[in-house]
Amino acid sequence: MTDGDPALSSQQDQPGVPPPASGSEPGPELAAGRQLSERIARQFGRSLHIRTLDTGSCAACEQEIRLLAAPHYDLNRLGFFFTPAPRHADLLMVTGPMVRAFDVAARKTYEAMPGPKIVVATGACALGGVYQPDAFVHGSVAEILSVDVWIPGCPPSPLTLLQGLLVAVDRLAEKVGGLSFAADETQEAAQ
Amino acid sequence: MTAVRPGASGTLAGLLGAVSGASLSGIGNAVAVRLPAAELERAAHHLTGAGARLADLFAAGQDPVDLHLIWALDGEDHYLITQAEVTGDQYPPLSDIAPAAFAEECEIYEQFGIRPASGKPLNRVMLPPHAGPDFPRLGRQPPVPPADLHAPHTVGGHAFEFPFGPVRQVGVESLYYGLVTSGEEIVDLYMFTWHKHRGLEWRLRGRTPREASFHVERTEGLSAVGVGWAFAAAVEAALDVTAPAQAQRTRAVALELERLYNHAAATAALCQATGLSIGQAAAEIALERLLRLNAAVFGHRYLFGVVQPGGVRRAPDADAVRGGLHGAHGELRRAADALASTNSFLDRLEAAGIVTGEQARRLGLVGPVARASGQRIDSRADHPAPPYVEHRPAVATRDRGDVLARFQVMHEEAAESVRLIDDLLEAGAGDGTQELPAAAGSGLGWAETPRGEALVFVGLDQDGRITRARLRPASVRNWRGFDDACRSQNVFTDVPIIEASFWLTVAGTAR
Amino acid sequence: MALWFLRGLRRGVVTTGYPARSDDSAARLPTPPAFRPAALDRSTADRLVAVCPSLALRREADVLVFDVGACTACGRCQDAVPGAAAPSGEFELAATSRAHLVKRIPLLREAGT
Amino acid sequence: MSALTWFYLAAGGWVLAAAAALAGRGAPRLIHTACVLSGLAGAAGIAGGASALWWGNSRVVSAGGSVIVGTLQLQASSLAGAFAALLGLVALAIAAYAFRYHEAGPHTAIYLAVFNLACLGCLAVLAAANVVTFLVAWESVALLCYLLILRHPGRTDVAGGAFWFLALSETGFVLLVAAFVILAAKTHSMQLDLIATRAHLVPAGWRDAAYLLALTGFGFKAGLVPLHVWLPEAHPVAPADGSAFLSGLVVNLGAYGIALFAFRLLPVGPAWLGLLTMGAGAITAAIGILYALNERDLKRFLAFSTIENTGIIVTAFGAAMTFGAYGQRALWAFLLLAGLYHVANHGTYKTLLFLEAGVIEHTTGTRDMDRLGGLIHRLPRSAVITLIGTLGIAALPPLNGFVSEWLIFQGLFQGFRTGSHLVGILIVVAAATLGLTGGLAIYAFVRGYGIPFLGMARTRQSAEAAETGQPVAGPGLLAVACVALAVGAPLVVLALSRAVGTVTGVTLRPDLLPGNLTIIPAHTDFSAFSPTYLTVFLVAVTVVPVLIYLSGRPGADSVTVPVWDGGMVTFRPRMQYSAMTFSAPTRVTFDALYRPSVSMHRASDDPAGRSGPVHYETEVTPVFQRYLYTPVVRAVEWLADVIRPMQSGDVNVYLLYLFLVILAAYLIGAL
Repeated sequence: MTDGDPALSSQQDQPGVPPPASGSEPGPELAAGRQLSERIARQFGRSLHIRTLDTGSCAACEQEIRLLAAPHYDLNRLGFFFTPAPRHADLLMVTGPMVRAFDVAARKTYEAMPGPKIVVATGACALGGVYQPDAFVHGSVAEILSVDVWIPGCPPSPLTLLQGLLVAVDRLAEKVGGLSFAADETQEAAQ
Repeated sequence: MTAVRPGASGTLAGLLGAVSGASLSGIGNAVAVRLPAAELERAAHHLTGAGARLADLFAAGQDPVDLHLIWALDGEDHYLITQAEVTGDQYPPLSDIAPAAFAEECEIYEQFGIRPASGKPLNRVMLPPHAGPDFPRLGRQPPVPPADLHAPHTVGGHAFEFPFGPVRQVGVESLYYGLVTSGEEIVDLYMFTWHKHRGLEWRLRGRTPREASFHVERTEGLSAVGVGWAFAAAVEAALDVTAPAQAQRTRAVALELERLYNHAAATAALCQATGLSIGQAAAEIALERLLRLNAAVFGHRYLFGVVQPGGVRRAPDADAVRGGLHGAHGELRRAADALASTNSFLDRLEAAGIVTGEQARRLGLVGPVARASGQRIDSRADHPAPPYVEHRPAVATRDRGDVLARFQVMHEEAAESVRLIDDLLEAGAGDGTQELPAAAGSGLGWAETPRGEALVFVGLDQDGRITRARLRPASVRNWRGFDDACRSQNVFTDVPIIEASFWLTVAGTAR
Repeated sequence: MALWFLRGLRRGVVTTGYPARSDDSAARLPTPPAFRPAALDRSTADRLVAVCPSLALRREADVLVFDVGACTACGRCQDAVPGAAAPSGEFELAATSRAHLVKRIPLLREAGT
Repeated sequence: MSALTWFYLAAGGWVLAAAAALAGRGAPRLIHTACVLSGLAGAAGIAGGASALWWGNSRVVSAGGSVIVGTLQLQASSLAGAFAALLGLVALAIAAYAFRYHEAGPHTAIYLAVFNLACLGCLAVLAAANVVTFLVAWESVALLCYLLILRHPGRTDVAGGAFWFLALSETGFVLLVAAFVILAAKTHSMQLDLIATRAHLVPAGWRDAAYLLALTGFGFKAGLVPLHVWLPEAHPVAPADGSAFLSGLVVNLGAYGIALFAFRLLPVGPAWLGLLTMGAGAITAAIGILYALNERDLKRFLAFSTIENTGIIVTAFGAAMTFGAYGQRALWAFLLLAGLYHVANHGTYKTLLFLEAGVIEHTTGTRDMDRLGGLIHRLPRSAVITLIGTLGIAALPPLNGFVSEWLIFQGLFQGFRTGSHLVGILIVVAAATLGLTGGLAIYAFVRGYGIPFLGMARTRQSAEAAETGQPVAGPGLLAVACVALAVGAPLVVLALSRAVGTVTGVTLRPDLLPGNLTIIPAHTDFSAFSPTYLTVFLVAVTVVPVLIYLSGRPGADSVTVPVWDGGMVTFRPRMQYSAMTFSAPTRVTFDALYRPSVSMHRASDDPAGRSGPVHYETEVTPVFQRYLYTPVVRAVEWLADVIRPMQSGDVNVYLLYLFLVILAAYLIGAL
């Protein structure tokens, strides 16, 4: 599986993409996400600033995000930088199931960022995995913010996060769209 | 875990002599004394006098509400639960006797609507301001909404409030604190965390223990094993199940690995707070190696899904441990030694964020924070559950109570953890799980997480579903020492250092 | 600081080559399961759905809907029905569309009807 | 018309104004008339001062008199010209301010009468040509100012503040009498001109003694540390225009006195006198600004900054004397010029600031900075005017304070031209002290302007403050003057150089002003600048980019979002820097001087008490009151107790005292 392979990236809009499980529509959002990330890649080149937002995570995602800056992963070499000020941020990494008590802060943070901006839902909670929607949580970041990139994992490992960031700026082809997660098909492909 | 012989406890005998109308029972592995509510105050006086530590206070049920006070008899190897049924909406003021109980009094007020008889205002600690009558609670809505925390107003002009958060540095949890400063030193500090409250205790009701463990270990992701073990132990105590010995050793291996990576992470955070980025890099290399070791040994960097009620789901890969543990810990130790000889680093740590032993005792602090203040509290040693009965840890303590003391305690503990892991693997750690009967019962479980003693109380109904699960990670206790630490003659650039040295999570206290 | 400088020189470079080269530490990561349709009928699918703690599995008629985004790679499904699923080894899971994370896996007919 | 004629006009105007005010018993119309007259008199004062500057000393006019009392002798001297012009300006501004500031009424009538007479007194001091006239005028000014401060005798602390003023100026007066008596006795003349021409007759010891007495005596009025304590006590309790008059003029009379002795009466003394004066000035400047930094009361804050400015002026004079002693006549004259320039500037912006402080107190009911805030939205006109004054006093270009302080520095940097290394070093040290003072002054006035005017209102009064008929003309005039004194610097320097020429006999003009708008201070090969061009340049630098920004940019693609507040909080007034917290770092750095004391207690230390109130206060020790004046006061009281027995009340005893005194005097005369 070589990264950035155009063949793979072409696979992702294969025919027969099923309707999504959660409430978010694929087509327009997908297109918007693509355009946006192209604009980002064009406008920010190799310097993109990241602000994180914890909406009720269990602190594991935060630890993994902190490790992105650690020597083993060193996201600065790829032109990503952390910035505490949303005013300077181009990308918002949202973790946690979006606690309802946090709506105000989440919206404020998003509004405080200058456009164009990307929202990256990070971790299973943020994607609607761990918590059902109820009086405490929305259950998914998409309920409050329009998400451009989704990074699964509980918690997503720094490598997954890196790939997610590169997908976000469209420097690494999205791959999961082409996968089926049905084992023996891949075995046949292998033989 | 073996049930404790009631009569064995001098304190307990004294209590039974001191109060009237007490009835004795055993809740799993702990001793439970049921009292009339009127006797509660006298009992609390007696127990605090006898040196018992009020480890937790919570309520369960509805009309009448059943108060549970969990006392740690650290000298006598066991926990004591005093229960009292509260009819009406008031109960004796316990935080006047044991100040540590105040936060729990506030929480009980929010969740059950009953309050201590003292007229003191109760603060908002858990539920968000918009929590209305139909907001899910464990009990009844309080008649009057709790008071919002705010800065003192009598400092007119001589100090000002520095609002900070909840959205603050990158890669840290959301936390709001209001810092009242005179421009240099910290006059006062208050915080709120309700914006992270996920209602976990409410969520767990009606689940089977196995289902629940999934959310329990996500209460505080950085102590998934510790809280998960405490929960599993509580369930096992409730159902009188004993996990296989090799599974218990597996739990301990996981717990000590967790301690290792947490202390490495705390070291990295300390370096970041002191602006020593090269030291941070060194500590983070060690941290990453430890996390990869976790992944190699248990298949998860944060050891999720290792512990489950009745046993463990995974066996450690002993070769991976032997292959990686000493290298990774050596990395950490070298980083710590280098830091210990870097003056620009030590100068920031020394005499910063001092918590006196007295404060630690009164506020009921636990874990490295308490141990750095001369409190010799470690539930692995004080309340040994297998495998710690035969694998006793040496407890590291310091007396100065400052950030440097915490730093040293953490690294002594890390070395001790490595020793324990070797012994445990020597004794043989494997997987294995007891089936859980679907039966009623209630039990208390505990484990020494990297942040300190975590307590879980579980009540099950006859078909084995949870009626009340009380989760009390160490963060719940230690945050209440944070403002005192910050106020002790610090300038406000010390706050990040102190926060790093406490190494708590908001998720754990907001749960 | 000289001490740190020397330590750094001795320590050398640890930074991963990813994304230019693949990183072998990825092999140890927990990854979402890949299911074997050959071993899946309705009943097994229902057992899988029942055991999944994180809302990642759902059955629609003869299709097992697997939401990779919601999956926490906890491995409960693999424990519950041995042989039905195995770790996929995929860690590059980020998607620009939620829909791309939702997989539909056809079930065997005979068991159900 | 000659300068003296202008002075007569001004005097007449002030007398009439006083009469008008009293005549109407405070009827609004007559108050109005009085103010107009007083303003006209001020204008005349300006004209007189200017012409005195330009045309030099006038002849001496004598009137009446007797052998015992001496005669009334007047002269428009060019040294006094600068001060007279300043007096005119201050009087004019205050006249434009007063009739809006004071509500009409009998008290106001008396107050205005006293004020106008005080102006007259000051003019008399400046025009006095002989010792008796000078001393009488001086004393009357002191008494009239005492009455000015007592405008609202009922209020707390007023009597105390007024008494501080009176007590210290009387002490000073005694020393002045002594100084003048020495000179008169040694030169056998009461006339200042003759004293000046015969100064060489005074033996060195007596001359130095006379100068030191004068320095101390005038120092009380000018506010030299440690003689300064009356300023922070008297200014807050006086009405706004009263305190403006005190700081803008009366304090500067002290500087005039020092200049009179140092440059006119006793031209060139030994170097150590100059160094002493310079040191006193430098210390005064530093300590003044340091105390200003920890004041919350606007007017006390301004009073301390007055002390600082006095220090700067006196430093310039002292350095001038030193250079004079070393024969550097050009620098001698030049630093006098720079000092006079700073006198004019300080008088202008300090008057402005006190008048605006009055407006703030009037509209918000408080002088406490920590109860103000956000006034820029409520009082835009005051905000603009005060900003001009603040920029001036913080010595930021392109305003007037910068020009004069720059000139003073240019003079001090020439320290190496004195033969002695030690003296050169001392002068540079003084320059360094002034540098520190300048930096702290910027700090202090960022605070002094930012806390009341910027941010959010801290109290309801300041939130609801409104501009309804507050006086603008007076402060506005002074703001214009501030700008004029900066932009027109070459002209001012030209005029002052003529005056200095008459005083010192050194002609600076060709060196000083080669071009029309450029100034080359002190030495042609050292440095040069042009305040006028600088102003034009700075204005262009600030305005042009704004214009480019506004013109070149389509408005569409910028969005406005709320201030980033960390997510959840709503900002409250208590979440902004206050006056005391803003200056906290200085209390840490200079704690040896401040000896700050912190008092703090919490409702309870229980977790339950956490959200309870915390009482926290930090105070600065008033070192001079506590360690210098309190002992003195005690000593005086003790002395009074000791000599009380003499006051038996028996007439015969008193006759005996008289006899003994006459006997003693006779014997002394006979010896």
